Amino acid sequence: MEILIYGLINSVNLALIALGFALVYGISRLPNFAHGALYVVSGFITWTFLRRLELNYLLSIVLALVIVGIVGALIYRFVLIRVRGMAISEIIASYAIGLAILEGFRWCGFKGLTYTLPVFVPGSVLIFGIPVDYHRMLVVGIGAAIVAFLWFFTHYTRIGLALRGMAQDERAALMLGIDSDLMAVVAMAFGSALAGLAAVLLLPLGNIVVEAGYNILVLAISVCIVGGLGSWMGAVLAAFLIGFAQILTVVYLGAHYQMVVALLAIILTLIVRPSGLFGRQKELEERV
Amino acid sequence: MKTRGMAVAVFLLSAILCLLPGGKALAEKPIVIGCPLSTAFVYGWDAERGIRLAVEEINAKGGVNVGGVQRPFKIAVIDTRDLEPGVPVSEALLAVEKLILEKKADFIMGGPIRSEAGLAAMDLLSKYKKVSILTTGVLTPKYHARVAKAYDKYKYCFRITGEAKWMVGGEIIPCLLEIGKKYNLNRLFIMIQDVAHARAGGGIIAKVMKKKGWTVIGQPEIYPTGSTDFSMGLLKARREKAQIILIWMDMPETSILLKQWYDMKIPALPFGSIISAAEQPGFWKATKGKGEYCLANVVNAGNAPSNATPWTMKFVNAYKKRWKIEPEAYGSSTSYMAPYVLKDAIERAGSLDSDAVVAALEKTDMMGVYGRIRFDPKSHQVIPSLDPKEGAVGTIFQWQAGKRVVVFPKSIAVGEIKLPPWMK
Amino acid sequence: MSGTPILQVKEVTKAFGGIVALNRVSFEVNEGEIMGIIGPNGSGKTTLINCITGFIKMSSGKVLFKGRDISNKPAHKIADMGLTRTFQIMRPYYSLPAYKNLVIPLFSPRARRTGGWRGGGKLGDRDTVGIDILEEIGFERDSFVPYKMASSLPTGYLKRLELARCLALKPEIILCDEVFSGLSMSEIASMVPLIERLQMDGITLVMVEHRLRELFRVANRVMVMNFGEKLMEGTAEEVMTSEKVKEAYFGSEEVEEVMTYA
Amino acid sequence: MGTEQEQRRKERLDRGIKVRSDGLYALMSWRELSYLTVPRMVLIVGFLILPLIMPSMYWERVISIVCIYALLAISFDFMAHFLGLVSLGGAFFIGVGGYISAVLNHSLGLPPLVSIAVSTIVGALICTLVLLPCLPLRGVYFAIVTLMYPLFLARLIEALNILGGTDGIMGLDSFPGRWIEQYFMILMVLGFLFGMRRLVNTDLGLVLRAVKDNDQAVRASGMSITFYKAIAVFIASAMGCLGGACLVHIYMWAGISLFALDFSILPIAATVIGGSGTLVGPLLGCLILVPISELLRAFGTLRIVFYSLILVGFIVLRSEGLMVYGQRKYHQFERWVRV
Repeated sequence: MEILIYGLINSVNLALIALGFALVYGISRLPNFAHGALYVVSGFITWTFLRRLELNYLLSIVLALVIVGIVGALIYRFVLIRVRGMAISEIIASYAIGLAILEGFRWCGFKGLTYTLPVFVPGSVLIFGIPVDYHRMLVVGIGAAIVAFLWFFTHYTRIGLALRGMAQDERAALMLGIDSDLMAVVAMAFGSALAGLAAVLLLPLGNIVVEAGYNILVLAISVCIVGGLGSWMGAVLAAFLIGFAQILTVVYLGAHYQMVVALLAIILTLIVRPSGLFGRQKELEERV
Repeated sequence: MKTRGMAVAVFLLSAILCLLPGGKALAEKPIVIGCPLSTAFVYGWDAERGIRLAVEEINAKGGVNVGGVQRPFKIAVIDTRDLEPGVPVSEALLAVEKLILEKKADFIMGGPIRSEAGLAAMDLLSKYKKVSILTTGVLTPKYHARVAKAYDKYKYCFRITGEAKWMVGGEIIPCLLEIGKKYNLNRLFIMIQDVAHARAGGGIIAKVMKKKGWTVIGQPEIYPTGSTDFSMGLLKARREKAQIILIWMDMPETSILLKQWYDMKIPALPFGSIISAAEQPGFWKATKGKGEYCLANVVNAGNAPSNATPWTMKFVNAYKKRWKIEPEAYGSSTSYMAPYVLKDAIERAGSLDSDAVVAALEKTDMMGVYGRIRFDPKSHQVIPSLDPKEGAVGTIFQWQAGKRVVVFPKSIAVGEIKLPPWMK
Repeated sequence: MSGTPILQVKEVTKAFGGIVALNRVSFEVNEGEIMGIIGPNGSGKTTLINCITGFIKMSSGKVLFKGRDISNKPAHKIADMGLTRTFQIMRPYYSLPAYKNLVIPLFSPRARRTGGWRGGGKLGDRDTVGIDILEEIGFERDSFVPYKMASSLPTGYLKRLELARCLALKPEIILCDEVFSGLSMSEIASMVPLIERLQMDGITLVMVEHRLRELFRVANRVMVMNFGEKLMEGTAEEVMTSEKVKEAYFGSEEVEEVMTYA
Repeated sequence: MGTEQEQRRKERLDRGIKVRSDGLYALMSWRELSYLTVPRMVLIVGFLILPLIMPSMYWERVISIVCIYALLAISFDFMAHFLGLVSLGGAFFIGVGGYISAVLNHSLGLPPLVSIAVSTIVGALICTLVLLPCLPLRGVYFAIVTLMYPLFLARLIEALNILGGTDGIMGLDSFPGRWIEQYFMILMVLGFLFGMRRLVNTDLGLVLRAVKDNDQAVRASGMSITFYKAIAVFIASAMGCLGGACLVHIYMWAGISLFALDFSILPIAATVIGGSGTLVGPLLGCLILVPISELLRAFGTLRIVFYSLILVGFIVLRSEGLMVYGQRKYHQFERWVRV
């Protein structure tokens, strides 16, 4: 029974982490390797608002998300836009920016283990005899809400449809008068805000540490690859797949194989089906 | 025009040079101490503060008397980044070499912090014949075992901080037994990090406690570095009615573990043989009291306020005055003692020659911050004991109402071990 | 032209998801013969070539080359057996000069065995052999054309380069995918004698084409395809007069015109 | 309105001497001969003298690290520019090469130079076999797989606690002498550098370039692209494993931190700055980046910030890299021409 509950929680966590990355790649074909950095940075920004300026918790969260969204947009607008199309430069540029932000924050004093965010609702409750704390349940609820909102947003709003158009085929979207660069900036801002949201939800469980950025990036990539680069719905489903796989390995195989599972998932998926489980079939396009 | 400019430059340069040796007070060439520390981490900057405090105190009292000449200490700290994931150990070793070759360090202190870097540095130190006193980080018994095995190769390596074997045998197990007797608990659950010293320590504790009649639940749960979810392990502990959870992890995610333990109200006492998150004074404020009742081991006395020796509280107060915070990690008191031990050894040896200092260090016998400091002549490991008058004393404290209360060993205990209310 | 069939295609079918691109197409090509394949756009001509040469996996059916079953074998193995093809969208190596483009096929195991187009068993220096082949298919030898970068060559020369790539392997059969398309009248005029000379050298040709006038002048037999199925097969005259072909091409005047002319 | 103001534009022309000495092998005068050989000699002699003029032994160790990163950078540049396979797996090669050499030296007791040679070949074989299933992948996918392999192997060694687990293998013996170590590394780097430049112009090199340019055409010419990609990956991983093996013997230690990300990122930065496609460029990039990172060591983590900002700057401004710029300046001159 506990596998079910904590498997669900772990999967929602993975989905939240990977959603931002999947969205950005899905829409503008940009592997955003600064995802981990944006995640950690939003944690630190929220912390500064909360501790240094004593703003109320919700306000500091919203402000942090806005700032991270703007940072994401600026990164795209002034840096990544010039390297669009060259796969290697995109990866390196976004990774280097992420590195610069992370190490920059570490240099100006965000070191050590004393930076934490308070939990939304303290305390826990027993469900079928399994103690689950309120905060984690809240995270699952908010996660579900985000997925629903994203689905609604991409299906029924103008910007959402434009984003989906660009995801399908950038040139066709251009022909229909959708300004692909503007859309890419919106996508990047949205993706970074999602990374920030995931951070604000998950960081209160532990403390904000710069190293977390690297792990988060690896997890996000593993979920997006298994789900099929490009389809964020695929990423959500893959998050459940890997989430439960990790919990099962912890229970049956032994906790120390947990990280190995995520990495193995990436390598196997890429070899067997490069476009992932739900990604568009690119096989034909590559062959002839 | 060009040549004239050159002439002026040369004249100026020589003027500055001859002025330099004029100054009398700190005239003598300083003794350079190289400190390869990972300054972005609590173990790094804490050790640096300890060493800096000691050196400032020594220099204030006139420095070190080397064969009649008073010479001051001078610290050269380099960031080795060896605690950061994704950074090759060769980076740390390059830093050690930079200290030795470029900064002309006479002695190495603090040492690379991560165990694998510390072990790797041993070969380098023996190659350059530099005396090194390890004060933090490296706990693995392999370190002094290698010194004992190849004495003439590794004789330059000393370690002034406690090591895992004594910590387990001499402190953790007796403390567990004491808690067991006091509250008749005997069901132990072990959660360790996937690192060599944690695996070794966890394994030994499991074996010994089984012999002592305790029931150790299942195999030790091994968590890879960076895992962020411990729910399965804690639930297993709850289901199997574990009474004490032994935690051996020196990664930041331990705060996640403690918060989950508190939220789930797991009826078991968390006993941190190594639990990096819970060592710092800032831990209490960070977790809003969720770390209550957690026991943590800081390897040597002095890292938490206690009166092991008259010098302990003097050190704690001096540290608080200088750095505005209590000693944080388990490296601060040892790092503070190292310069003093070195000063004493140099003065006895009468010179900076490595072999002479090694011989002097082997005969060190000094009452320090955490008890009597003597080195085992064969393995250059500080001799530990439970009584401050006999040897280096460890410290296990418990978080009680926001304060770190030393509860073990009895000789320096300040308070009693308490159980969380939901365990009664 | 001996009558033995060199290439037999039996019941080849290919479906992409729901769409059936080829529906049980079968035909035979005899040695030394030129066979034309015509049909409106999207009738599966290129897919057929891709299936035969192993670039796409066939859903079902068999392909026999000189009696040996080569269905779904890897493309490079089929090419190594002498069954070469040109591409509808030309694929030269743009970053290399023209004569260096031929170094690659001459590097293949088949070229080393057979010594290349005129090598007769022993492969000389790849650059000179390359220039010889280029000269033979119409690159003026002493001009700087063979040394120009592939990216700066006009379409006519690129089409010839495709053919040269097949020749470098000393092929037994070449599947030409719209060799004439995109060429000016003068270029086509110079291409036709080249095709005839290849036939005299004993190479079998299967030509997928839209320009019927030139095809009918060289092709011994023609097959017509429509919506992935084989409509009919026969000599040029039979094809031109048959009603079915007219419907497929909805009575395009061109067929009329060719009738009067042939 | 502005019409009388004549438009001018810059025109680039090859220098006379370049045309004369380019391709025609009958070099008339010493001037033409020196025009071609001087830059190469400057590089070789300069690189050989470097250790001698270094102030302290520490800087010699920095040069060995430069050589290791240079090997990785050349292998990355070779794969990316001449094969189209973008590999973020520098750490993977270093790790495999390093561990094999450590095991050979530690358990079989082979002397360092022998264990380095053996581990280079065996390591390259293993890397090629492991990467074989990923060869058909393209662009981002291949990059991500090669990025994941080292992380995966590190976690595997950590979980299974093999090869010395997280403590790694210690007590390996170092190079016989200080100078042997130094010049062995330098000769290896120069050897591979000029070897690769010759390889690229041979027929095999052309085939590899053709695989990058248009692999379907290569398949149509009867050659299996995976086979040729495997050859190229073998050569590239041989360089990487050699680097790993030398690193292990320099520091007499091998552990999971050989799989650190730094070994993947820095060579790429060096290639981008040095100029990709010229094979000498990455070497220059390393010669610049590694010493800078040592000089900045005093600034602690700010060093990484500085590093990544340079990298982003070079990528974004898309300057084609020092070497390409240098070659252009060396071979051509510019003048204003009235339109």
